[in-house]
Amino acid sequence: MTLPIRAERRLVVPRTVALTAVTLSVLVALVVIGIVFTLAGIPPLATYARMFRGAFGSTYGLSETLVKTIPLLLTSVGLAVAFRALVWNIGAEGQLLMGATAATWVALFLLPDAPSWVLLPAMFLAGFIAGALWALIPAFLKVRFQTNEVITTLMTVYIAEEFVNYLVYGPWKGAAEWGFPYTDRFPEAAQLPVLGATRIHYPTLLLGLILAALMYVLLHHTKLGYEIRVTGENPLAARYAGIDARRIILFVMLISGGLAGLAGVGEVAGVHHRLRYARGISAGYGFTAIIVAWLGRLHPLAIIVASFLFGGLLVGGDVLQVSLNLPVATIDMFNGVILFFVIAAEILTRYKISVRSKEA
Amino acid sequence: MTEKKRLSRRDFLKKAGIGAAAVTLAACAPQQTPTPQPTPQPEAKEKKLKAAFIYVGPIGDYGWTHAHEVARRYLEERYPWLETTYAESVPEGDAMRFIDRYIQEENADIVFTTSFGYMDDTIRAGEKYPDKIFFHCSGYKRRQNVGTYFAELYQLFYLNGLMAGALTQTNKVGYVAAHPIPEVVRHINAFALGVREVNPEATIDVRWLFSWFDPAKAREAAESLIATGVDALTFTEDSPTVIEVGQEYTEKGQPVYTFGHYSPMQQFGPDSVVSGRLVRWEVIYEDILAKVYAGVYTPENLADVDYWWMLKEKTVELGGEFGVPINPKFEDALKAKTVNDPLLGEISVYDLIFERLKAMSEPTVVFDPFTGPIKDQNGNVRIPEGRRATHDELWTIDWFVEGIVAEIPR
Amino acid sequence: MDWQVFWTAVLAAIPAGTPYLYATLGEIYAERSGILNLGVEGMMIMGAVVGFGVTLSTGNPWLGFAAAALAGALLALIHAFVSITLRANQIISGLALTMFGLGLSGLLGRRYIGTPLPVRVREVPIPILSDIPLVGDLLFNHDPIVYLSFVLVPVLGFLLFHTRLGISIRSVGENPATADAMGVNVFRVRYLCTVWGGVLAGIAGAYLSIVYAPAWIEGMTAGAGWIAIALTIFALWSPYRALVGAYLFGGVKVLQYRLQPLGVSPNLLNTLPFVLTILVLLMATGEVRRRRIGMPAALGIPYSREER
Amino acid sequence: MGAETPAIEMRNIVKRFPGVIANDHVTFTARAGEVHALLGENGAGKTTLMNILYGLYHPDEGDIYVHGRRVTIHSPRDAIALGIGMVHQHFMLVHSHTVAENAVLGLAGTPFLRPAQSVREQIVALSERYRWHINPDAYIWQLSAGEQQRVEILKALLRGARVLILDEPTSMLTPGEARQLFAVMRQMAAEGRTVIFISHKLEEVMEVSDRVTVLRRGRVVGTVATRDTSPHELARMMVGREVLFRLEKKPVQRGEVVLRLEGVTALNDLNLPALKEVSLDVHAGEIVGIAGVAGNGQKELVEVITGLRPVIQGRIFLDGEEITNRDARFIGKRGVAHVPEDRVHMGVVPNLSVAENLILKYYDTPSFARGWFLDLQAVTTFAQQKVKEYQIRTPTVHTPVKLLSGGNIQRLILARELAFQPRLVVAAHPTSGLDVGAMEHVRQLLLRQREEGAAILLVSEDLDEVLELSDRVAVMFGGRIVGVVDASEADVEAIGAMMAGLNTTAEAAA
Repeated sequence: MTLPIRAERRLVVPRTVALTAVTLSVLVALVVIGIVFTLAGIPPLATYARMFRGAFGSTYGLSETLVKTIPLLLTSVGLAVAFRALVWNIGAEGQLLMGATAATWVALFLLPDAPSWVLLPAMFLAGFIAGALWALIPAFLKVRFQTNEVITTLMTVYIAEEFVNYLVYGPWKGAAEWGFPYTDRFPEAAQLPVLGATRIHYPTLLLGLILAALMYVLLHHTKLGYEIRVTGENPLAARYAGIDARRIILFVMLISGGLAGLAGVGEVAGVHHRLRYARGISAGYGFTAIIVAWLGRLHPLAIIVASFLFGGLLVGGDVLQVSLNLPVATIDMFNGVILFFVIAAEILTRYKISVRSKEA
Repeated sequence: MTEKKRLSRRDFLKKAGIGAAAVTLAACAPQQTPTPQPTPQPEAKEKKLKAAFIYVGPIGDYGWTHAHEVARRYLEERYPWLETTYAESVPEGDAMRFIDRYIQEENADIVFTTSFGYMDDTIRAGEKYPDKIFFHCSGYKRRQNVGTYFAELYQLFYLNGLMAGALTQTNKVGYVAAHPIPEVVRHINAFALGVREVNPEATIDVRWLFSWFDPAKAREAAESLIATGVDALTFTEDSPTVIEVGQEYTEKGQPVYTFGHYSPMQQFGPDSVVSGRLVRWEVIYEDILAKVYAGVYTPENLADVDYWWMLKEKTVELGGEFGVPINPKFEDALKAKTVNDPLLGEISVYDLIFERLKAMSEPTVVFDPFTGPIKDQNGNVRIPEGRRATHDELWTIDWFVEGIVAEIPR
Repeated sequence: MDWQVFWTAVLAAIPAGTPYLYATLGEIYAERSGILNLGVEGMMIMGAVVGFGVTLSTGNPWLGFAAAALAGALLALIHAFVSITLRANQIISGLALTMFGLGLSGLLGRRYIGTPLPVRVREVPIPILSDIPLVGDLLFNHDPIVYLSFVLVPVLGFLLFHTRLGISIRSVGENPATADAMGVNVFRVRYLCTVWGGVLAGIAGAYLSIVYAPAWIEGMTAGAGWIAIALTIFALWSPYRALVGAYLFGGVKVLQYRLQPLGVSPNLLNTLPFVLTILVLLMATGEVRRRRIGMPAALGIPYSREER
Repeated sequence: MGAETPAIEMRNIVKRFPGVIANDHVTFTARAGEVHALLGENGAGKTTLMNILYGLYHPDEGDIYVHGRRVTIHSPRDAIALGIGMVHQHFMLVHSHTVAENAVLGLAGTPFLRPAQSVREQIVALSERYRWHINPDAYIWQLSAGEQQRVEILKALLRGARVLILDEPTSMLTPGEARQLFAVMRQMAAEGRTVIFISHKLEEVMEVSDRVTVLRRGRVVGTVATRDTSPHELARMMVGREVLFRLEKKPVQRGEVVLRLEGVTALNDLNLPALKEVSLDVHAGEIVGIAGVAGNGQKELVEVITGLRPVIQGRIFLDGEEITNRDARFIGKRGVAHVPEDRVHMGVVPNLSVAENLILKYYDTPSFARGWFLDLQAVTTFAQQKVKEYQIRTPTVHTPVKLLSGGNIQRLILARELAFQPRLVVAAHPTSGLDVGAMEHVRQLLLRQREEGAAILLVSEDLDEVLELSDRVAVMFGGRIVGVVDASEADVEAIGAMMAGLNTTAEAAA
């Protein structure tokens, strides 16, 4: 017996279908989570309504959503470039932390007395370099020894976390912190300005938007971007065309690591104003950014929207904690389920589903 | 803390009609604190008070956060006028966001922030919302609408140390420690002081977990200590794992003596748990909330309100279970071991423990473990003879006393 | 480090490595059939929370393990559906599975945090054999789950290399088109292996929460699932080598605390398993390249009959 | 069994793939005890039809009868149960397994434990019956193509195949091996089995089959008894016109040496020597064809010249400049065009547009790049021009290449590779799988390059094509060039012998 449904392969997925599919998949994901919620005794609709209001329904909520958008945007735009080249950088979380660490080093140890206009750019530069270098370690291993970068990048996350912890418990423990695991507070000059009474450190937000646009130009209007896309879509053809895949791997890892590093700078210079233990600096932005990049279909401009939505989801997660006393890990579940449906929808959009009129 | 501030606080206490108690033996309590008073019974009012709690860990960690949560539930039962809410596992960098949400969206009147790492955010919140009340647990910064509070355990660690020192056969005592922060260092030191007082031969070894709550790590750390010959163990970690390890070894015929931490843990190791440390946060919360509700505490007068409550205030209690200061299984062993105390003469460790407990529980605390001379690991005298360590010294302690063979990671 | 300390570390390495062993054996089967499942961490953590919850409510740890195996299997089924039936990207699907597992386990587990288990799974010394010096402690004084793993390794090794099912599994992972043409149901074999991988990952997680910790803690797997994936490569997809790798990692884990007295920063010691994972991967990758064996040729590539 | 109950009957089979109808109401009948050839050009739908019979594809419409009984074949397992076996053009073998392990794969009735042991004796027995020499414990990767094919047939026989489908079985064989195979096919037909034999080669169809069914563009042209027909008639049925197209090959003055290989040695993907001290010259205005059974080093030869595979010994020169172990880009920039064997997986990037694919080799040249940026306008203009010039059928130049048919993809690759007057064209199997029109077009393009003075190295499995296009033919066997002959004087028998490694006495390389 066959179902009276036929699936025909589509060769081109129209943009509207793709958009509908992404939207639908997020909605279906919400329905599925709603079922889980119902089973767990949590009213789903009221919960979603509260989450939505919490994230987008007030100036406060919106501003917090933007605060979360910043690291997601920077990180996921970088990851999109790597993923486009079929390089699986799963280690953005660690690269972000290394960026934060380098910025802290500049702010507290290298140029503590420099004026803001020197210090802040120096911090961003250092953060970019540190994130990029950290990403280049697995990139180098991949290029030189063909190790699987999924595992190595992930391992570098754990190593970076322990390294940050080592610093804040050890050599960088703040003199004014009574032995607690934080560095001293950054000098005023090392703190990013914020928008009004919010916590939006707008220079980083602008940087993210500019970089998203730049990455768009890079991917679609430059030779290098062309090489990245060829390598990602068909590595064999890249080899055939004489594109040096190793150079591409190194480059996209450098970019994705560097951008994650910038996100880390934003967090310490814009939000925390000090370095603290790893889990305190980043609430898993590096991992959430993977989904954001995928939701944005690896397109830098679409990722801007996706970052904002996921920023909202994270803030909505606060509502879960604050108003419903749910564990913060619940948000991971949202991430996982949404990701499942997004990739499933991506496959399904390749088929045109129609009801068969008659059984042959 | 300056003299002027002290006075002003006393003034405040008088004005508040509570009356100054016999507090100020300058060198006695490490820090003067609001004295426990009969809690003012607020008359029935229409107005409700909404209190929000921000926790750093999960509410069921069986340790720190769990203990606060037990207190929160107790109070919500107790006071019909009180409404509470909480957020668990809030990263230390994120407290401000949650405070904002509680004040702006949930209309909380008072916010308790229960981790040291929330300190700066709590102060900033105080500035941002000057008409709200904040209490920060374990910090040292205050302002007119931000008070601080802490239930301190070092006296109990010292008493547990006396027991461990008396019971160890190998003269090796172990400590599984969460994070190398002053609070934990202070507790290790207090424990070591107790051990060495009854057993100057004993050494104290430490393993650092870098986690407040991780049973798997705690197990590995405990087993690694036992492997080096340790047979008495205590810990700062929010699970009963170390006790379970001790119970397993004891059952296998290799006795390991353990001490419960924060919650009643004797049930996890009936043959291994000698005693432990218990905390009653509700004592502090009750006092604070009632005073807030009665209008005693206002957003203007908290700059000097610092609770640093211990045995005397009955905020902490000795034992592996409430009401059982020492597991009866070990009473005989503790009674059999005697020491020579300069003041009390030849005395069994069992009696010594209760002498000390009494001395530390009396309204005037006549004994403190951190009384000089106390040497550090290198033999340098850190606290000279006859002097008690001050509150600030204990708050910032970053050195180990003599007898500890481990290092503080730097 | 004296002999006693060293020997106890060796003994402790076996239970510490057991979760790695189960998870790695499962991933070996999934990968041998051509399915890369990066969701091991998610399946383990779900196994941990479900195993703990069922043990708590029934008082029977074996029911707990059974439920954990089922939970792992159900999660693996999601991955199987997405990557086998829908032929989606297996890397992303696996990541999604890990996130989903971490999240759902947090939600399910919130009521278990800090709750002690009423029952314990204890060592069952095997009479006579456990009295043999050294060997007795090493091999015959463990809990039943460890014994089961001692049995599973040769059984799974034999099954993979010397049985009809094993030939089908390896063929599906090497050359699914061929296996299909020879009448092997590629989809069924891949589903079977992926789900079996989930079963073992679930047991691995439950071992942590029921036997090793024993407690429920959010995120208690702490990267063990990822280490299992690296160990799969280290093992060159052989159950026998998995045993070596798992105990090696178990040893490194327990060694962290035994090395602390040497004055090395505990944070830096904590990085040991992760650094070692990278080194192991380097070694294994080199070996795979040199010997051109091991890695299933169709690993991670979706199979579609009409797209060959 | 009634003489008129056909072993296999397929009625009105329709199979659609995106954009094409592979089988358009095909009806096909095969009897027991016959060798039935299924003849047709590449892409005529022969293999699709047989894959349906073998359960690999499901027909969109139509019925299948086996020994008169209507059946639904969901999978190869069903087909095997019905006594149908198939040997694919690309062998369905697991290379890392032994012969016996491959034989028991999916074989019903073998014991669960150590199943490979149970079939060893049967393998030895079958091997003796057909005078094969197969060691059941040998690994597949150790066997030659001919031996692998025997393993495939053996597998089908072990499964009790009464109907055996052979998909282009001679394409990987030397002429001698092919004759041995034909003998086995006749033997099996004599045993009462049905042998269905897919081919596009007239001679072998005439030689071995009893009946022939001809397919063209997805439809059946007709079924005839071999003895009642002629190659001429079959050719007309196949291509749909009276005479085969004859290429007009103008005489061209042979120019200077463009490509020179001196003792080149290289390894294959398994790190085994695949090219052994190969020396060869290709001159301007000359087509040198490489003949040989697949897997004798042709692929590696192409790859060392185009910079895709390292040379471990020896030197390669282009126009006198050494290009040994230079990368593909360096070599491409010096005018080496490469028409790759695997055109979809290597020659194009399916998800990128026609225009983007057309600049794959040139995106960083001044024609299309301004500093770091691509000149998208120039790219589009170039693409539009090439689409027109090479008659690439595509909606727009921005259409993804994956939407194009095989012939159009090959036109696109040629359009790109030949765009800038290459010095050397390395064409690997440039016409395989193309329809007749596209095939002619490609051949003409190659001849035109020759006339324009390019040197051309042509690798093809189609010996006729090699002989027809080339000026000289080099025969490869076992990683060596075993002989170079002038195409006009070539003796097919002698070349066949060289391909089989039997005779290396032909004149030495020029």
